[in-house]
Amino acid sequence: MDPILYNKIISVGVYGSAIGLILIGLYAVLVKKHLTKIVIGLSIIDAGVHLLFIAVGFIKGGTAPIFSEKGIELVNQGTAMVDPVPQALVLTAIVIGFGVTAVALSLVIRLYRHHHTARIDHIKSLKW
Amino acid sequence: MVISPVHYIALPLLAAFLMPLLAKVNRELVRIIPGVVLTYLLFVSVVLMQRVTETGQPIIETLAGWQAPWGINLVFSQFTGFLVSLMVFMATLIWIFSYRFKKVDNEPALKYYILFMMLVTGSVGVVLTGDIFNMFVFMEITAIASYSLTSFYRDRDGAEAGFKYLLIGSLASTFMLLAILLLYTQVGTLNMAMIAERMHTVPVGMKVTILILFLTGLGIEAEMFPLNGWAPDAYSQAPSPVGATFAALVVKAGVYSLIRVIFTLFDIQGAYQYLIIMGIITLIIAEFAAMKQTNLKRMLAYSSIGQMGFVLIAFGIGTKEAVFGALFLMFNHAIIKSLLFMSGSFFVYNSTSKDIKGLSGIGKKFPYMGFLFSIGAFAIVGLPPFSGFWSKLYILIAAADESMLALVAIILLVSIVEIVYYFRVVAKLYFGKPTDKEVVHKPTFGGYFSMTVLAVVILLVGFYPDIITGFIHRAADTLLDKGAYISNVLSVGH
Amino acid sequence: MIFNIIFFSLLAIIILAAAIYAVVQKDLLYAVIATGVISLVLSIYFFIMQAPDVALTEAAIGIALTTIIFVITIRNTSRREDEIPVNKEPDREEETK
Amino acid sequence: MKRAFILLLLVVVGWVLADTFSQINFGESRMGDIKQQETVGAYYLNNTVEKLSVANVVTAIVVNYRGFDTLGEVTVLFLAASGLASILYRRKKRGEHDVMILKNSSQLLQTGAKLIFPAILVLGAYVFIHGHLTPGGGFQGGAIIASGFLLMFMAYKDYHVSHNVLTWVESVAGILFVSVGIWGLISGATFLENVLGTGTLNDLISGGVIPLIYIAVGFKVAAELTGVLETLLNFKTEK
Amino acid sequence: MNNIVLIILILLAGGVLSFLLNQIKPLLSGVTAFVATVAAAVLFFTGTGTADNFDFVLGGMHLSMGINGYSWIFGALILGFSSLVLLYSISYMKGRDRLGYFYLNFMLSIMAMMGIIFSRDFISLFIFWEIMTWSSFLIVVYQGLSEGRVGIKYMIFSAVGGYSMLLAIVFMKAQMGTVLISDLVSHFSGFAIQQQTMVGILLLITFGVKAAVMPLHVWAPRAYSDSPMSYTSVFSGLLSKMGIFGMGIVLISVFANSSTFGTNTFYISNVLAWLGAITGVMATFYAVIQTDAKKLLAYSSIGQLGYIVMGLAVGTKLSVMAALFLAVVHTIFKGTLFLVVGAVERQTGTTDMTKLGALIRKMPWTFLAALISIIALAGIPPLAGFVGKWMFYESLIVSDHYFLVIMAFLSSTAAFLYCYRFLFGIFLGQEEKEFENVKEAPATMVIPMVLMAALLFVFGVFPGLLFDPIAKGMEVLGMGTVDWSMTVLSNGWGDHVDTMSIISAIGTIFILAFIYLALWNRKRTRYVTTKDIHTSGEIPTENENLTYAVDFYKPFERAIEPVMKRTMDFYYNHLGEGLESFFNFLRRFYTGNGQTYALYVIVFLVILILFSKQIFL
Repeated sequence: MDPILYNKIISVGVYGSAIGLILIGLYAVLVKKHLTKIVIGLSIIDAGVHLLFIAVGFIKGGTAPIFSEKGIELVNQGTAMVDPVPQALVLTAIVIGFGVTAVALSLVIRLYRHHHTARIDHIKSLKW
Repeated sequence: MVISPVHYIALPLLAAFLMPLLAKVNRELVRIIPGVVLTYLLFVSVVLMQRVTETGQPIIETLAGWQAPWGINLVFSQFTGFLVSLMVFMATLIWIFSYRFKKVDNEPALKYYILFMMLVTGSVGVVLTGDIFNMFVFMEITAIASYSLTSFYRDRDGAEAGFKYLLIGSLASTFMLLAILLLYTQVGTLNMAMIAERMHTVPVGMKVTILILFLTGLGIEAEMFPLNGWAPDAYSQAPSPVGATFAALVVKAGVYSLIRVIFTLFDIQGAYQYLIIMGIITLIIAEFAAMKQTNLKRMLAYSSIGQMGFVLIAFGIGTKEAVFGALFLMFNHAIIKSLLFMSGSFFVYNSTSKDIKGLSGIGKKFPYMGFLFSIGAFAIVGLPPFSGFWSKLYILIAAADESMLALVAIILLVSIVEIVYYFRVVAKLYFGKPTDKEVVHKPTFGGYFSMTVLAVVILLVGFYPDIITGFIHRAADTLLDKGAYISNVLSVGH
Repeated sequence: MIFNIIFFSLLAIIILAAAIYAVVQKDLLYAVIATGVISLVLSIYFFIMQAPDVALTEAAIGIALTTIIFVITIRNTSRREDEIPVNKEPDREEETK
Repeated sequence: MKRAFILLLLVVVGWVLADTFSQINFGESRMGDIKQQETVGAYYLNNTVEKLSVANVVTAIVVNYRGFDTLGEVTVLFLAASGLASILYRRKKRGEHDVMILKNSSQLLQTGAKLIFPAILVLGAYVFIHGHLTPGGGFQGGAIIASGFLLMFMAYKDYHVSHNVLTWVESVAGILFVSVGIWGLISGATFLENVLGTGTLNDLISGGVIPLIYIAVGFKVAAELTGVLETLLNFKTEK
Repeated sequence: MNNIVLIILILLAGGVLSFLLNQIKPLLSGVTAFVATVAAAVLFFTGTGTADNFDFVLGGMHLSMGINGYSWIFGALILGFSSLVLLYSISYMKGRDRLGYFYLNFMLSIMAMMGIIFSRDFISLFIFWEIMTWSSFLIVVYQGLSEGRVGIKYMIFSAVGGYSMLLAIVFMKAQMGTVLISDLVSHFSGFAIQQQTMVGILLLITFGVKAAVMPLHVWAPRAYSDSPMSYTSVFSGLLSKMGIFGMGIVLISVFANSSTFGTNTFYISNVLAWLGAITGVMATFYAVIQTDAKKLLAYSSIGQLGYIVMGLAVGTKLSVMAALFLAVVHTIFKGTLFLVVGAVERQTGTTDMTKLGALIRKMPWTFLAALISIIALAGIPPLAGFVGKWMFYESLIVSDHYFLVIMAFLSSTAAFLYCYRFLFGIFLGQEEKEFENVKEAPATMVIPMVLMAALLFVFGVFPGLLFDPIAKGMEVLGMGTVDWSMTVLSNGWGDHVDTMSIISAIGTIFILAFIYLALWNRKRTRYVTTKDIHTSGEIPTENENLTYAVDFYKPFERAIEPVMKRTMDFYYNHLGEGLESFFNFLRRFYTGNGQTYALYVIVFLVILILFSKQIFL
């Protein structure tokens, strides 16, 4: 198979699913009324962005950026290593995303307690 | 241990991690520790500002032993130093104000002070850091602390405001992450100086896309229209000291990041016009919306948004004088809006409702508070001889120098609207028919103290602006000197 | 190569399907489990893209912890998205100060 | 109508994203010569082994090169836990106890949990202790440990982790992290600088302060995540 | 230390001190303010000359203060008049709460006015101008009437004025690089015609608001009448004169130097003259139909200011001299009248002319002051008003402004109507029972009034006392030398009117009439109450007042009804309402739904993306 075509298909698959996740998540955030659903949407967006990070850092045929005995051996053979920086960034981003999700969910619980509903279009006592 | 910019981050963090333990020793320590830390940081600011002013060179601190492009660094230049010092100063006063502000349980008090201190640290970190991803991290610290503090009272509206803030804030961080990612793929580094240096190699289309993502993400933090839906809610529902913190620190950090991105990172001229346009729209809509508010804190929030629009306009003009005016306005806004939030909070606290109507005649019970509030109101609408006048004057002169007289006219027209709603409150405070409610909550001594300090600063700067203009002039020069920023940061260790 | 293509497209299909399912499903519990599936596929993605550290993090945080806090939230609020709101006025003012 | 409008918007966003990322070729190295300039990623790959003796470059970045980020990240978690606790705080009535919202589960789960729990803890500890050698590290290990506690929460209705202990672990670990940073400052170097000898590659005790920090992070993350779970689980809404 | 700085500091310190002393003893507050003003006045009259300059750099701008002949007139007026008013205030304000607040703002206004006349550059002028505005705003709302609406209206108009000055200032700064008034005067001819027009109009708007010129006057009546009377006298007497002060500079110094067109043909001046005339007529009509003495005086003030503006705008030597003379005299008589009303209000509790009556016997000294002032207002010799009006008409006729003369005559005639009503409604007519026990105002209130009335007499007899400084001032403005003599008015035809002869003749008649009325005619008067009237056999009910005081000018009102139907106020209110509903519409953008806000974010992003080329490239 033509490696260029192959690469294209794979890239469409990876980028496509990442961008797809972002869009689906945005859709949930913009359309769905339930607070929990919106938070789910946010975490789906996050997932898409994280996938983009890793996809951008990926190098075809590269190995994980770990210099264990095997890793050194592979590097000596001329194998590239994938870019470690996006991975480090995603590590941070995942944890931050978790923190935000936790706070969001606690707010959802609070809101449900006060409003007895979790529909965002019913929760607008602050306006104008 | 030499005093260095990293103290701004390390010590509050250390204190924050210590505080849960200290809470077990003595409950009061929880409330005192942040003040001690902030006071120390004020001292640090004074020392560092002195050093920076003497040498004229920024202090670039490398972290973890890795010099500029490889590791993260903190840049304490005359520009960032000015903002940081302002932030720490304001934070100290706000701490004094919020000390025993309201009676809360011990457990929430602990959380409150931790979150408050982290809010300060996050904002300071955003300004200090020289690394774009690190800026994102600090922004998230600020954001999470803000979300939690917005709903600190756990009431119905607080939770609502917090959730809205969180929703929009999450989108902001998403866009910012995407922008950082794209930037990284293009220039292969996260250090802002190096990004700026390599920016010319990025294809134009990509550059604009990245800029748009940044502008959207950071515009949310900077309360730019139409991304500022969260702001009035958050300001009005957060505890008043936190509202003051938002106005004095958090927004400043947002505007700073926006300005840093546009002025230093990118070299797109259209961005300046964009700032002017968005600034005008933000200013107009916010001031008009403020006009019809019935809730005092909401009114202050809209006014705050409007002022940020004004700041953006000034930055958008982009000349040295305009940037100077913008920084001056940021300084003024921090001080004045904090004063308004602080004094306003006592009125709201003591009135029957949160409405402006409920404030009728309350100035008679709190004559001193009323006096302070009036000073704040006069200053923020830019009446001489208060400090707000000078910043407005400088910005207008800068705009006129660029022969943007229509812009000046718009700003002045909007200022009239501002005058109307502020003076309505002042008139109501003093001369409305008083309600019969007893005075329940006297301000604490700390409250009096911090508000008095702010009022004194307003008057001092108003009567003699030159005590502060020197710093601001140098800060403006530093911000505009992009080449010096790049060479200073990248030359460390080479 | 063909195997790779199939594998990648399968992953893409699963993750997108799970995402769509999570968004359209009215029963939030299922939706949450679908987000767990997203995280699972995501960590597989990370793993095959030579990011084991991230895969591990995503597995631990995304699959286990995020899902469980969602579940707890749903237990505390309402399970169905189209739930008819309880006919109760919202609380008037703050409950605790 | 509104939905169609939103879909239209999303199409535009998606189109722009797709257009942008189509310019970033998948699977290509961007580290070598981005316009003849070395990227930080390449620098890290080339220098980590030599300068830090750490096998896992991601760990090296997370803990050392960009250790400041990690400090911020830990703070974010800490704040999330604090914020969560503050938002869900409830003044307890006299004599009121925490009630878990989960029901007692089956005998099978209980026994299994009891058996697996120590293994999970050990695994988590292993992951963060070997963070600089193998994939994994403080976050992963912490999260694994927290999921172990989650298992116990699910299995036993009355299972509580003492708040005191969590607080202590959390605080001490955090203080340790910052102190390591300040240690660098005090010893005349920079904040968070690797002031210890780096040892030899692929030794357990190598990489200077990196394992130390990762252990602190591991404990801290574990304690915080467990705390979050505990807070959430103990918050019961009256139905 | 420099005298100029010293005066301003004394006034400021006086204000702050009286604010603080009020906490100890309220009486001290007023006394302190009075003493400080007198001290400043002494300093001003003895030791301040044109040599006192004060140049300084503030906020990177070169500012300058000083005094010249023109500003000396106003400075003298401000300090002299306000000292008397503050003396009056001590008793007038006794017993009110928040005196410290009142005196602080009072002193701030005085300080600001002194600052304005000292300013030689526009920045410091603007600073003091705004201080004057907000301090007077704070006094307007001081009595808490109408929920501060009046104050807000005042503030809006002042803000329009202030900000148009600011716009002009930043324009000047951008154009010429300095903000000195003298620089504007010399650079003005270098501007393009649009720029000249713009700067001119902007500055005239600023001063026009304070001088209450026609379309900008709507704040004035209520603002004047809502303030405490002792301040209203300052408000109408001095604050409005600041508008005149500025207009003098703009219309005469600045416009005269516009090379494109000379003073007389510059159409802005003509428009302004017409506006002044219309203001004069309309305000006089309004004054006539008022029943509240305060409002009557307020409208009358506006009308008189209209004359003065007209005089300045016409711009011949004689007209400017007349305007400035009238300005000074107006301060004195209108100030006195407001003080009189204040005294009446304090003693009787009302200023409604339909309720009052026959206070002449209870408050003779007050009546005397009122009488003299009213005569001066009406322009009857031998009082100062006559001199001003004479010169004024003459100047208009000489410079061929016949329509303006007609307007001026119309309003002067109408002014007699309200003058009479004022005197009659308050002091003459039948006595009301409820005012039986009214006493004369305290001495500290009477003395200033009578003193000022006496001053009016002096200026009427020796107008040269005023001509001297005015002529000097006009020289400073660039009008060349002006001839004058102590007691003789000269006109364009070369005729001379010796005031002495007129005055001695009229004075004799007056004294004789007075003696006749007072001594011979006294016993023949019969005292009746307002209810003691028989109308066609019907006995009026108890609370029906049928004296002339009620519906005094009904026919007149009917005659001018078409003119009155649509007031400016009406249009402004509509504009305000329209704007408010527009604001209300705009803020609906913030719907309160978090999701909508998220949608805005995405829409914003998409718009930026779609128009990225237009915006960023």
